[in-house]
Amino acid sequence: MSIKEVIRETATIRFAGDSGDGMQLTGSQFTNTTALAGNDLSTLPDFPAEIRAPAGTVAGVSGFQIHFGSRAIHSPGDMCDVLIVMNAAALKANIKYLKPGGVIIANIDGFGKKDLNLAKYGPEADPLGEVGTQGYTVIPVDVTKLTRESLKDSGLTVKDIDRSKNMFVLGIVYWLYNRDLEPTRNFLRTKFAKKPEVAEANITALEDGLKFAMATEVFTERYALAPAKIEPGKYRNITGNEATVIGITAAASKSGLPVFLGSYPITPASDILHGLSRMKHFNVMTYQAEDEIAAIGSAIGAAFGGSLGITSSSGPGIALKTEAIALATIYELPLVIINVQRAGPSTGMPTKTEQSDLLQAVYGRAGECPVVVVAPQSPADCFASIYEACKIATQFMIPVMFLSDGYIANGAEPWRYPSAADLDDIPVQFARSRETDDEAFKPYTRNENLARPWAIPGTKGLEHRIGGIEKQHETGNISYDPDNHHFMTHMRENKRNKVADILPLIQMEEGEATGDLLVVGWGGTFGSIKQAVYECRQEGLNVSQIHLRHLAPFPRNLGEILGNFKKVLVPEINNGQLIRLLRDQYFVDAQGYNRVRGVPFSVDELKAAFREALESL
Amino acid sequence: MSIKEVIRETATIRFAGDSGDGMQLTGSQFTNTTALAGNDLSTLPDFPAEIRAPAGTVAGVSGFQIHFGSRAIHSPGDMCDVLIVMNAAALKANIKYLKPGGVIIANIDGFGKKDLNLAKYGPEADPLGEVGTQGYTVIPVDVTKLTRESLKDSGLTVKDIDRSKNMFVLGIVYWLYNRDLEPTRNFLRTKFAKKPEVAEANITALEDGLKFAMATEVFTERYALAPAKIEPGKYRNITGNEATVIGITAAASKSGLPVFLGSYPITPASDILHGLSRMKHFNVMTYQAEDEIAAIGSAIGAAFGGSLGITSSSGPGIALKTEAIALATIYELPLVIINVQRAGPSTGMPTKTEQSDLLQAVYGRAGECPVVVVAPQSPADCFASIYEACKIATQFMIPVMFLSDGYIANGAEPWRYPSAADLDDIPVQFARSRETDDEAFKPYTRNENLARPWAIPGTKGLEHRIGGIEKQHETGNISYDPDNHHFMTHMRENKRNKVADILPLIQMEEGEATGDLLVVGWGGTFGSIKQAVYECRQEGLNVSQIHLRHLAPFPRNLGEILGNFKKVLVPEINNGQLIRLLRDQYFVDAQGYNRVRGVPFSVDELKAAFREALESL
Amino acid sequence: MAISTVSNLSSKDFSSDQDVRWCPGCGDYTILKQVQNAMPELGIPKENIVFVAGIGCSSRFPYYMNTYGMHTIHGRAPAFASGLKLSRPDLSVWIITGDGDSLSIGGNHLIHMLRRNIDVNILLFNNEIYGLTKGQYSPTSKVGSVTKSTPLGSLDTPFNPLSLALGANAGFIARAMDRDPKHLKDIILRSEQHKGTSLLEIYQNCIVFNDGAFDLYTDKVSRPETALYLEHGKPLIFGKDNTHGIRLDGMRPEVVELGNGVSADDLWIHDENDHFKAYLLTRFFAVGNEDGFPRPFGVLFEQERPAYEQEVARQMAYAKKRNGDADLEKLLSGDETWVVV
Amino acid sequence: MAISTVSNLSSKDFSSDQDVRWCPGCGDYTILKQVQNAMPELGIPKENIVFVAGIGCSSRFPYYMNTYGMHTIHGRAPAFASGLKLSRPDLSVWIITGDGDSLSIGGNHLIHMLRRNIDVNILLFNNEIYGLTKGQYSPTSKVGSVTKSTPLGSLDTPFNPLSLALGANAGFIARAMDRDPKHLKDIILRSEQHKGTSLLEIYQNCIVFNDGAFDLYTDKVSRPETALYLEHGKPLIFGKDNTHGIRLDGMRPEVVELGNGVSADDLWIHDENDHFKAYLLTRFFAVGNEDGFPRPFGVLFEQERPAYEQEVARQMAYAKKRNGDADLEKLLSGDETWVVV
Ligand SMILES: Cc1ncc(C[n+]2csc(CCOP(=O)(O)OP(=O)(O)O)c2C)c(N)n1
Ligand SMILES: Cc1ncc(C[n+]2csc(CCOP(=O)(O)OP(=O)(O)O)c2C)c(N)n1
Ligand code: SF4
Ligand code: SF4
Ligand SMILES: [Mg+2]
Ligand SMILES: [Mg+2]
Repeated sequence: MSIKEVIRETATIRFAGDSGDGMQLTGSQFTNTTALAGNDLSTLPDFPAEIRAPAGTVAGVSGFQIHFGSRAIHSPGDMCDVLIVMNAAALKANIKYLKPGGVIIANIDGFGKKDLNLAKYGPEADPLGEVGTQGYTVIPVDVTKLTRESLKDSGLTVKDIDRSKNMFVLGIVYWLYNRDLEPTRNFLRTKFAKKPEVAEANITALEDGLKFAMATEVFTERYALAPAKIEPGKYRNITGNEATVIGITAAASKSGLPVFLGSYPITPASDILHGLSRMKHFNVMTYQAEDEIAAIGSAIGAAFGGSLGITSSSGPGIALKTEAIALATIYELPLVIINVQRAGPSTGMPTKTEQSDLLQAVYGRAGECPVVVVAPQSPADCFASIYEACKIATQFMIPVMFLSDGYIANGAEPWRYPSAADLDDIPVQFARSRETDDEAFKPYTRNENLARPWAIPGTKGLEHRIGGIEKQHETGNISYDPDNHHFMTHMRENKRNKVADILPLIQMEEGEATGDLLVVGWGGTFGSIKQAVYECRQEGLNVSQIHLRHLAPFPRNLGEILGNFKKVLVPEINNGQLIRLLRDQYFVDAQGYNRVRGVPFSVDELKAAFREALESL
Repeated sequence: MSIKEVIRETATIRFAGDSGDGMQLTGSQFTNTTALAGNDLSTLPDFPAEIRAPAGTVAGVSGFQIHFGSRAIHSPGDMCDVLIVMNAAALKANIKYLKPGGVIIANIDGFGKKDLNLAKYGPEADPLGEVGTQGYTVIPVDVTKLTRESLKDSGLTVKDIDRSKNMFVLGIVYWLYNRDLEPTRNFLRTKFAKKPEVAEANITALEDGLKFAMATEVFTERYALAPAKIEPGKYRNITGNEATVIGITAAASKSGLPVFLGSYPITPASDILHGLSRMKHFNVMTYQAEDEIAAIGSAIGAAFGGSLGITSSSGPGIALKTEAIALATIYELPLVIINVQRAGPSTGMPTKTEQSDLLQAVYGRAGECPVVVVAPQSPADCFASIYEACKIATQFMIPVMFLSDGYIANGAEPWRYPSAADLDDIPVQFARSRETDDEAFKPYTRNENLARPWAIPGTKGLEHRIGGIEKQHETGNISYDPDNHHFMTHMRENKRNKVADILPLIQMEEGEATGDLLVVGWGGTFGSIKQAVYECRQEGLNVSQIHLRHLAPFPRNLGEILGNFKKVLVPEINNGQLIRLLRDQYFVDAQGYNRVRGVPFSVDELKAAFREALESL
Repeated sequence: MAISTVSNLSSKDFSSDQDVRWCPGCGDYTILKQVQNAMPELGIPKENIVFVAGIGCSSRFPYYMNTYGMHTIHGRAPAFASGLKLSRPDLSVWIITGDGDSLSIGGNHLIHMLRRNIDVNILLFNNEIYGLTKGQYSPTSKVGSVTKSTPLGSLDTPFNPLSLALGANAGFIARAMDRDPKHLKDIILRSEQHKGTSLLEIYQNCIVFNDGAFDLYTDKVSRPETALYLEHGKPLIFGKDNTHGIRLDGMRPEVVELGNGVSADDLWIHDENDHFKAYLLTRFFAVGNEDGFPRPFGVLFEQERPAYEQEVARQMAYAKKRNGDADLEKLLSGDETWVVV
Repeated sequence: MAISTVSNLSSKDFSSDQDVRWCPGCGDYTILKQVQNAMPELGIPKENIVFVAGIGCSSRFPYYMNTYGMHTIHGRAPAFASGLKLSRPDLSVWIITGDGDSLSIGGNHLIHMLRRNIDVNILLFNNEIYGLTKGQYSPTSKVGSVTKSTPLGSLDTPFNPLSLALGANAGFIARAMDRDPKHLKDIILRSEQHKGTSLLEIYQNCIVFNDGAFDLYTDKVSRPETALYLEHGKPLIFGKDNTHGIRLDGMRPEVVELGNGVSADDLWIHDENDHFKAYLLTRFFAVGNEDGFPRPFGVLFEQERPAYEQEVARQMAYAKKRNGDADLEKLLSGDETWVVV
């Protein structure tokens, strides 16, 4: 039987297995290889909430989905073409993500009586047989046996051999999608540099997996995807949290400022602490404080001392920072607050994503307390956005809230990384020392940005005191004067709003600048919205898209663009938050599309929503 | 020279002196006596920010203003007719509040060289002479000398005698406004029950003050005010914080629930803690926790145990409660959070008032976290509003945020107090115990209010666990199911919104239900807005007023009323907060009138704003 | 309210219907088991028991107990428990907390609870790591710990939790470990018997992020040399075959070998009620016992002191008696009123 | 950056142009004066000094110092000071805090700072009351305190701040009082000399809400009998005419009268470096000295231990050396890249 080579424009595959099965590593290897093959791609890891739920249970299943193709890819794909399952629980948890007629590659060793019980199928069930009758193609492979066979001469223990099962499976999938083994070989040799026998065993398993797929006739077709037309440049893969770490480090480098991160671990923000703790040679200091209040306090203290002060957290931790954010606002010191949003309220669903902290970011403090709010739109975009956040904070002496989310933070995508020279300058000038007979220093005078001077201890003649009590214009002395309070309240508001002066005008993401339906998104929904708008436009629908990175203040031309459309639709993974800001500020009768399910939008549901919006015109 | 009796419809007087001069007591005595005389009235205490700033300085001046009359009075008056000053600093700080041509009664003993210096007039200045040339009538009285004279036979030390100066002054003012001395005599006898000689000395000083005013010819007229047409009933004077304390205690009594207040001191909310700590015999327990987080945590713990859980704070302290408020929201336990707003952001101006925590109350938590928001409109209204807040919390198993403010909290007004029998019932029914063979208890089933059962420890068969992780509909078990999360997010939102079903429809406060200009206010601005609208309507302007007590959810008919006017104006002591909610939810192009000066609106500025709004129609 | 018949409850009755979700091999399992074993012996109906926890792996504990339970927020369990116990002194209230939960973010609530002496039982699961957030160092991690957030090793001196507790005027402190279940259960029962806040630190192995942190004490071979089991009124003896003891020379403890003229009579006799001696015991704390002193397990200190909630109740009762019947009408009217007709 | 000529600074140079706004007679005035007096002796240019405070009457302190200053939020001064000192070890950082600020809301930051041992100087103004919020009890108020929030008397056992600090592994603890200004200044200077966190508790009279709380110690007549001034290497002697001393019988301290065969040689010799003896001293804490022991003033304990910020700096330097020059290009590209043409 000969094997058909089928050309595909896009493909989506999903690896699923027990937390101990190494599915995240398998997925990221497939991702790297695919990127090197020139496809565009988008990924979605899907972790279990427990550290290590009992092996074999549905709670312990870990998944990784990748959508790749020869055209631009913006979302990790709603449903997959191929589902790889390492055990019964993985099938149970993931069959809902498989397209009708899709292919299941199943490790049959994970479908024993015990596995079926753990997955709560019941010992007599035959789930693979059953899905086979539902139009799916099931390809059973006894991965354990085959891997052991493949590595019987490796000299490794059975336990160690079994750890290579994921590479055997990866070999199969590499064959199916015509991928090159070399990148993974290199990766394994680096990763196991100190244990070459383990590296070689993994490579053997990988190769034997590929050979197995080639030699046996279980597959009737294999797939080829041409490279995508991708903007030329140098690329790497990156997750949102990694990009955030690198963006901060780059801002430190370019501004010449030391970075001080005060943080307290919390999912899904912890990796920013972990990543920055490895950047000490870039003059980045990290401090794991006793709680989030101490974390932000330390960052503000360091900012007073002349560092770029950063603090990172998520939902419950951000709540605790509220009081100090207000202090930083009235201090008028630079500060970047990173909020990697997760599904709330309260502990909520900590490993799931959501966009429901926007109104908190904009309004959630006592008193009139304006901060800048910036949100990245994708994993790679975290780099540019956080870099910009650092720049705004220092140029305007203002706290900037950076609203990432769980999906972006853990998701990965190819990043056309810049060279250091291409990065914007971040010029920082501390206030200069004074002699005794100079005029007294006034810490609350302002420059053209309405920013006050950054006067750091150690500078002679600038001795001054800052505090949370209302301060007199210019002198900064305590003042209870009613008119001064009114004046300063507006000053802080105006300064925040003045940031818009240096923000780029908003550009159309898809479609014309005027028309029937404008879709307005922000943050991590970018990919799915873009994909959906793109597909709708392919179908001839009059839909345009803009995507907001700047949420407070908004770009100067936002109102104008909103006014150019018959209808404005705002999809958000919350109960409607950006939409409230738009309705209030631009008095536009925007409609929302809101689902709060802890997971990204599917492209299909968005397309349906756009169609419906157009129909009701 | 004979003395003219002039009939006045309203009058405003202001007592001002050093913090040690007893001006608050003097003011409150004048208030009580005036209330007993049947006038309507409104008061404004004006404390210094420091505990006890150096005597004689402007920072140490303490003031008390009262506006009273024979017609309805809603605001403490913008400017006063008579200003009583005990020293130079008091004159300096308060002359701006005196109407052109107004009367100054000055204790000339407080205008010595030292006083002039402390007040920063300079030792050679003659401020009394100066204001005399500016059209004011200055009545210099050597209060110290006269009081010492009056009490020379009292047997008291000079120091003690000097403490009665304020009573001497009060006697003068009582004569001027024809007030009865008896209530103050009674008050003094009760207050100094254990030191009758002090009581009698004060009474003598009071009487001699009156005699002095009568005998000397310094005044050419005195004033008479007829009793106001006030709703018949039994009245008392009350401050906002006192009314809050009594409202909570009454709710405990009527519901049969014990109250548990977890609190941490903070200005201007501390008096609620102080007041409730004196209500132990009403089954009210107060707990001064180590911080605001512990305070709200303890209140939620007590609510789980079946108490009416309350927590009280202001700006910085409310920030710290955010995380726990979210927990209470997902727990779905009853909780009342009292926020006595003060001028912000951060420490701000702690003794000054502001309305800038509304958006925080509505939106200021991570995740979709809907709570109920209720705001009292005046000191006495704190009673009914907090009582209602307690009722909503228990009937809907939901946190209710009670937004008082510094002005209401410390301000006093006459209150037509209800009798216990007139109060609404607050029926509370805990879930009933079950036997082993009953169906398993499901803590997240719901009644017609969408409220879940209140199942308290100690009840057999209801053992269950609650937590901050998303919970399955009905069972309350941990659930990471996307659709369940969407469902529960909406369930919590719907429940909050369902509170509107039991809220009264909003009534017109002034004017017709349709017309040119509708003024919409909330909270502590009620009095000045009402006065201003009333006066504008007297002038024939087409202005109506509504005032919102319920801010989340809004009353059901709010949208309809807003739609009936050509223009909607929203005055707030913030940068525009209620207005954002109205624009968003009702898509009404409302305009704001915003001043953030830490002080109540003046009636005059509001009238000007209304006129301007009408002119621009 | 019906009263359960308590006597016939078994350990299984305290197990809820929820799947236990800790890593296989986690020390939390043994602790759960011993708590469930201890419960029937308390003689308390299960509806009168409440477990309150913060956030962390350990803090999932309440879900697995078939009692009332609150899974609260990180570090704040003592706050919730305080309000609950003050308002409901009839309940048996337990706090479950981790080393991060109780000593990092929650340190203040812990010390305030200890000084107030509210009658709740705190079980502090110390695994010297943040488990739930996947392996950052905690305030009890040893200096030099290489963790996710300290790639070059941690630098802060860890807390000595029991010293801290004594400094905060704790009325009951004890230590146990996951791998000596019988002793653990005994000490759990002792904690419950104490009226006032009891703090029981339990060494708990996190098999994933800090495996073996307490092997020195939990390993059956090394244990006799490294662990000192305390008993009130008994001399401090340890070592395989009880060969060693601890003697006090003035205020200075020293390890001595028994025999050769040194007998048990010469040794330090454990006195649970001696605050200073207990403080000394808490200082037997060297990493790896490098100063030669074994690590004490059991009850280090117990002091009789009125429980806070009892004092509060007394004050409430006094106020009720003093003020007579609570008269709502009188409260509403206050002292000075007037009538408008 | 220009270096001030430090030598010719006077106390007045440290006084800012802001009006001091405490109640007349408040103990805060004397403390301010002594801090201003001590400053010139430190030999530190005033631009290198930062005062960091929380919220409270005492916490207004930084406004009155002509140095850099931060008035932060309630209880959190240690957090701000930690970030400042870690990132700027060249600065001399001082924390000013009240008993409510540091021990109620801020207790956790205090104990964490002490265990980490960051080199800042903490001056804890203990007036056993909340001053700024007008008179509620604080965690150091004596049991039974009748205050605005405890009309029938407070019920909680107060903290013993210095015991708590030792339990938290503090490296320097000391006590002084507002009304012995010379001694106060000496101890301020000692605190500054200590490398690592120093905690100096200062008894401070709040004339408005808790007048006379420390009269027993500050009254010149009673002081000799009630206050024990500690000096390293010197015997513990007190009493008018130095008639009394403290002797150690094993671990039990006892008050003895000198003479009749008891001489200074028999007494407890103060050893600042002895943790356990220092702990004993912190327990001389009975209300009104009712147990007969005088209240110790001076330095109770000092321990040499690396300051945290120095360790952090060392680790930073090590990483910089180990990783060579920080290469931003390399960081941007990472290890695996591909080129699209
Ligand atoms: C306010 C807040 N900050 C941070 C977190 C994240 N978090 C959850 S548990 C935990 C620490 C867990 O450590 P520990 O208390 O020792 O418990 P363990 O998991 O080791 O049992 C952290 C930092 C949170 N849930 N809430
Ligand atoms: C978060 C927060 N909670 C409460 C307050 C109110 N508050 C200000 S100072 C203070 C206590 C002051 O007591 P202490 O620290 O002993 O200082 P003192 O005034 O006695 O010097 C309180 C409760 C606040 N400012 N911020
Ligand atoms: S991570 Fe550690 S503490 Fe948490 S469940 Fe797993 S083994 Fe236990
Ligand atoms: S209230 Fe007390 S502590 Fe505060 S300034 Fe006045 S006397 Fe000093
Ligand atoms: Mg732990
Ligand atoms: Mg104090």
